[in-house]
Amino acid sequence: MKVSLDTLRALGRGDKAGDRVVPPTGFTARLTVFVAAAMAFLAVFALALSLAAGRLATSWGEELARASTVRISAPSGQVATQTEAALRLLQQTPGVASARALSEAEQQALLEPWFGPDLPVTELPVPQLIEVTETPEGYDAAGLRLRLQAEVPGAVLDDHARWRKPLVAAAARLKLLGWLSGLLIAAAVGAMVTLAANAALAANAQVIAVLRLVGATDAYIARAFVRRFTLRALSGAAVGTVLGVAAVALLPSGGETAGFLTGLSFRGWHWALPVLVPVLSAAVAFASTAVAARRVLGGLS
Amino acid sequence: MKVSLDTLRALGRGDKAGDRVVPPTGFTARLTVFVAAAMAFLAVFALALSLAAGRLATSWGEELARASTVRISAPSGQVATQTEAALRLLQQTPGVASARALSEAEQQALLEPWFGPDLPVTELPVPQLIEVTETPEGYDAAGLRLRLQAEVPGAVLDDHARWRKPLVAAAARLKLLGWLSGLLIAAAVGAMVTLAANAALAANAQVIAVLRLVGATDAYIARAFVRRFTLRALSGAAVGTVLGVAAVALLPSGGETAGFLTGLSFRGWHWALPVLVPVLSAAVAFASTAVAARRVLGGLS
Amino acid sequence: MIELDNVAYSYGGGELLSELSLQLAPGSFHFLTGPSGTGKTTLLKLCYGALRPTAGQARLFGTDVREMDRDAVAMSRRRIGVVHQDCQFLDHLSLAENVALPLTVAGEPISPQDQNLRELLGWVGLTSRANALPPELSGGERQRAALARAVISSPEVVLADEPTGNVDWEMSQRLLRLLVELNRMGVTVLIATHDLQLIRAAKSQVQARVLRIVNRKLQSAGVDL
Amino acid sequence: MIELDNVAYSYGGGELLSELSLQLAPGSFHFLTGPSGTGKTTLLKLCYGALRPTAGQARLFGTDVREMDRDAVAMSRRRIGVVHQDCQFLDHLSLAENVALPLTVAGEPISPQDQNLRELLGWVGLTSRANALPPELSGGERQRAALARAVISSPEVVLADEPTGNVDWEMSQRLLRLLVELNRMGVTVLIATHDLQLIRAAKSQVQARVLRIVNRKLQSAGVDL
Ligand SMILES: Nc1ncnc2c1ncn2[C@@H]1O[C@H](COP(=O)(O)OP(=O)(O)OP(=O)(O)O)[C@@H](O)[C@H]1O
Ligand SMILES: Nc1ncnc2c1ncn2[C@@H]1O[C@H](COP(=O)(O)OP(=O)(O)OP(=O)(O)O)[C@@H](O)[C@H]1O
Ligand SMILES: [Mg+2]
Ligand SMILES: [Mg+2]
Repeated sequence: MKVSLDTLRALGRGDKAGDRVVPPTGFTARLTVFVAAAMAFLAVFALALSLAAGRLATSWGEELARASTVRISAPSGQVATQTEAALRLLQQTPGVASARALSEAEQQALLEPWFGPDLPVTELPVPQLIEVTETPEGYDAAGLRLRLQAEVPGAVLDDHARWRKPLVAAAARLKLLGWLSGLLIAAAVGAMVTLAANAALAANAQVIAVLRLVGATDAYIARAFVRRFTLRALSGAAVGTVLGVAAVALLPSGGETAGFLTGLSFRGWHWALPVLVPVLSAAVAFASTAVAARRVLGGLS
Repeated sequence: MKVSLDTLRALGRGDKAGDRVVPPTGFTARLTVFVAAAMAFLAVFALALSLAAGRLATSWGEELARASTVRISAPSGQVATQTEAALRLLQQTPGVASARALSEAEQQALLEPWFGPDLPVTELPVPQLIEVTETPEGYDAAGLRLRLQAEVPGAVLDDHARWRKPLVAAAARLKLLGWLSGLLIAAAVGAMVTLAANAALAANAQVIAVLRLVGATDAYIARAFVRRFTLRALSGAAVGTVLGVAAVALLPSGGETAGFLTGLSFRGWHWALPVLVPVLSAAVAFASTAVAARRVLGGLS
Repeated sequence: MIELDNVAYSYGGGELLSELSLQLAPGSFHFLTGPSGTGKTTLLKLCYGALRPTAGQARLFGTDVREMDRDAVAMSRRRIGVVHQDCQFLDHLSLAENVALPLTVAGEPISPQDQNLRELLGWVGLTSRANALPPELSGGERQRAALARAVISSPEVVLADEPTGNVDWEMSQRLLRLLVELNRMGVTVLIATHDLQLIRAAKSQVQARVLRIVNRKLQSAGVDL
Repeated sequence: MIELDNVAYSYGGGELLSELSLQLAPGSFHFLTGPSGTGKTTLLKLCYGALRPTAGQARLFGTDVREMDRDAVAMSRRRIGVVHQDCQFLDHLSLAENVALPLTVAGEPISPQDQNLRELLGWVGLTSRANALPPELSGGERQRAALARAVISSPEVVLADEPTGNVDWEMSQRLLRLLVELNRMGVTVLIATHDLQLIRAAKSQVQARVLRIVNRKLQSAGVDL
C-alpha cells in the first residue's frame, strides 16, 4: 500500500514538474483549444447530416420499392374480374416482387384530402388501384404495358413514382457527401491541430533547446508537450461536441413531413456517436504532437 | 511619366524590403491560410443553408396563405348555386382575403395522380373545391363553419393545411438558425484569424523587437505583418470559397420535389454572395492583425 | 545631444539609479563601468529612450522623452546607434542584410554590394561571413555584426553595451579604433564595459571620460585606473 | 573522460578544425583560447556531443559518440555541466527554478529552498534575484546563472564557454574560484575564454593547461602568457 501510494505521489510530482517546463497557455494554446472546439462543433453537425442523409436515402429507397401502380377503370361489373386478371398477370411478370389490390379503406384514405372523409368510394366509379412492388432489378415497363393492354383492357400501368429513382441516387450521393464532409472535417481537425501543435512547438523552440541542453531525454520533452496538447484538444473538442449536440437537439423539429432539414438530428443510439469526436480529436492531437515534437527534436543535437 | 514610373518602382522596392523583414512562411502562416480556407468553405455552406431555409420559409408561408378549402358536395343541379352562395358568404367573412372556385382543369390536375388523365370530372359526383386565401390575421374557423352549415348545407370547411403553421414557424426558426450559424462561423473566422495572427506575432516577437530597436516606426512594423496576414486570409478564404461554391454547385439537385437538402444551392444573384466571404475574411484579418500588432508593439519601448 | 537630469529609475522594487545626471556633449567619448548588475544597461536604455525615467528628466536631442510619442522615439533611434548586450538579429536575413537593416527600415535600402557596407564588414572582420545567417555566427562575430549595424547609418551618437565581451584582445583593439575614428569625425560615443584594459588602451588614443556607477549615482573615475 | 582523436569538423564549407586531438583527464583543468571565430565553441560542442566530428573519433566517458543514440547523449549531458556562450533559459521559470532545471529533468527535482541551491546562488551573487525571471536579469547575472546551472547537478566535467565575458573583474575572480574549488574536488574543467588576465590569475591557483586553436589545430600555449 505504502509503496503504490508513494509511486503515485512520485508520478504526480513528476507530472507537475514536467508540466511546469512548458510555458503556460499562450495564443497558440488558446488556438488549439478553440480550433478543437470549433471543429468538433462542426463535426457533430456533419455527423448528423450524414446520418440524416442516410435515413433519407433509405426511406426514399423504400418508397421506390413499391413505386408503381396499376389503375383499373372499367364498368362496375368488370372491375373485380379485370383486377384478378391483372394481379395474375403481374404475379407472372419477371421483375415484379409482389402485387396487391388496395382495399377500399386504403383508397378512401388516399382520396380523403380531395373528397372529404364521407366519400362513398364504392358508389363512385373510382378506379381500383393495384400496388406493384418491384424486385431490385425492376421489370420491363414497356413489355408489361403491352401485355396489360392485350389481356386487361381497363388497366393502365402508372410507374409515375419512377421519377424518384434519380432522387434515391441523389440521396445516396448525399449520404456519401455527408460522410465525405465528415472525413474532410476530420482531416481539417487533424491538419489544424497539427499546425497548431507545430506553431506552438515553433514558438517554444527555445524551451525545447534549453531542455535538451540540460540533459532532458526526447521522451521527457515530447511527453510534456504531447500531454498538454492532447488535453487541450480533448477539452476543446469536448466543449465543442457538447455545444454541437445541444444545438442539434435544439434544432426545431417539424415532424416527418417537415422535409429533410428538420430531420437533421440523431435517432436512438446515434446520440452516442458524437462521443467519438473528442476521443478522435485527442488521438489526432496526440499523434500529431508526438510527430511534430520528434521532428523538432530531430533538428537538435 | 518618368516620375510616376519612378514612384511606382520605389513603392514596389519599398514593399519588397518591407516584406523581407517578416520571416517567410512558417507553420503559423500556413495555419492562417488553412484556417481561412476551411472557414470560408464552411461559411459558403452556411450561407447556402440560410438562403435555402429562407426560401423554404417563404414557400411554406405562401402555401399557408391559401391553405383552407371549402368542399361542396351536393346533387349535380345544386352545386353551382351552393358554390355561389358559399363564395358570397366567404367574401363577407372577415379574415378571408379571397375565395375562388377551382376550375375543372384545376380539379382534374389535382385528381390525376389517382384517376389518370382521362377522368371525366364533370361526369363524376366530384365535389366542387373553393380555395380560400386568408389574411395574415386569419378567420374564425368555428364561426365560419357554423354559418356555412346554416346557409350552404353541402359545404364543408377543410382547413387541413393549418397543420403547416408550426412548420412555417419552424422554417422561420431555421432561417434564423442559418443566419446564426453564418454569424457563428464569421465569429469563428475572426477569432481563429486573430488567434493565428497573435500566434504568428508571438512567434515573431524577436523580429518585432529588433525592428523597433533599429528605428522602425510602429506603422512600418505593423504594415509588414498586416499586409502579409491580410493577403494570407484573402487567398486562403478565396480558395475555400471557390471550393465551397463548387461543392454547392455540384450538390445533386433532385428538383423541387426532392425535399429541402437538394435545394441547398444558390438561386440567381445569390451566387454572387459568396464573394463577400473572402472580402470579409481579409477585412477581419486586417483589423485583427492591426490590433494584435499594436498590442505587441505597445509592450515594447 | 543626450542629457539626463537628476534622473531616477526603478524596475518596481527599490531605486536602481537615483539623482543621476549625465551630459553627452557632441563629439565626446565616454566609458561607463561598474560591477555587474549596477545598472549600466539600464542607464544606456534611458539614453536611447527604451526606458523612461521614474523621476527627473531625460532629453534626447533637446526633447524631453516624456513628450516624445512612439514615432518620435523611433526617429531618434535613427540618430543613435546602439550595440545591445544581447545582440539580436533577424534570423532569416543574411548578416549583410542585418547590418543594413537600420537603413532598410528608414526607407533607404542599400544593396549587399554597397561599398560602405563592404568596407564596414571588412573592418569588423566579417567579409567572409557576409552571407551567413545569424544563427551560424560565433559569439564574437555576432558582437561585431551588432557594432557594424549600430554604425552603418552614420548616427550622431553610438551607445555600445559591452561590445568586446566576446572578442579577443586584438579584435577589441580594432573595434575600439573604429569607434575612435568615428569619434574623430564628430560622433558622440558611450561604451559600457567591464574591460579596464580596453579603457586604458583607449585613453592613449582619445580624450575619454570614465564614468562609474557607485551607490546608484555616477562618479568620474579617472584616478584609479 | 572526454577524448577527441584526430577529429575534424566542417559546417559545410572548408574544414574548421582538422586532425585535432584532445584528452580531458579526470581532474584536469584546461583553458581554451584563440581569436574569435576559430572554433572554440565548435570544439566544446564536439566535447559534449552537440556536434559529431566529420572525421576522427570523439569519445565521451569511453563511448564513441557515433555509437550513442539520442538518449545516451542526453544521459551523458547529465554528467557534463555546460555554460553556453549565449546563455538561454526558460523565460517563464524563476532564476532559482532555471538553475535547478538539470535536476528537474533528471527526475530529482529540488525545492527553491534547497540548501545547496541557496549556497550556490549566494556564491555567484544572485541570492537577491532568485525569484526574478530570466528576461529581468542583467547580462552578467545571466552568465552567472548559467554557471550555477552548469554545476548544480555535481557534474564530472564542466565545460564553460566564455563564462566571464560580461562580468567585472572581481566577479570573474569569484567565478574562477568556484571552478577551481570544484576542480580540487575532482571535477574536470575546460574554460574557453578570451580573457588572458583570467588565465594568468588562474595559473597561480591551479595547475592549468592552456590550449590555443591555431591553423585548425590545438597548440599548447604556456610560454607566451
Ligand atoms: N526588466 C527588469 N525587471 C526587473 N529588474 C530588472 C529588469 N532589467 C534589469 N533588472 C535588474 O536591474 C539591475 C541592473 O540591470 P542592468 O542590466 O542595468 O545591469 P548592468 O549594469 O548592465 O549589469 P551587467 O554588467 O551584468 O550587464 C539588475 O539587478 C537586474 O536584475
Ligand atoms: N551552424 C553553423 N553553420 C555554419 N557556420 C558556423 C555555424 N556555427 C559556427 N559557424 C562558423 O564557424 C566558425 C567558428 O565558430 P565558433 O562559434 O566555434 O567560434 P568561436 O571560436 O567560438 O568564436 P567566438 O570567440 O567568437 O565565440 C565561425 O566562423 C562561425 O561563423
Ligand atoms: Mg548590462
Ligand atoms: Mg564561441
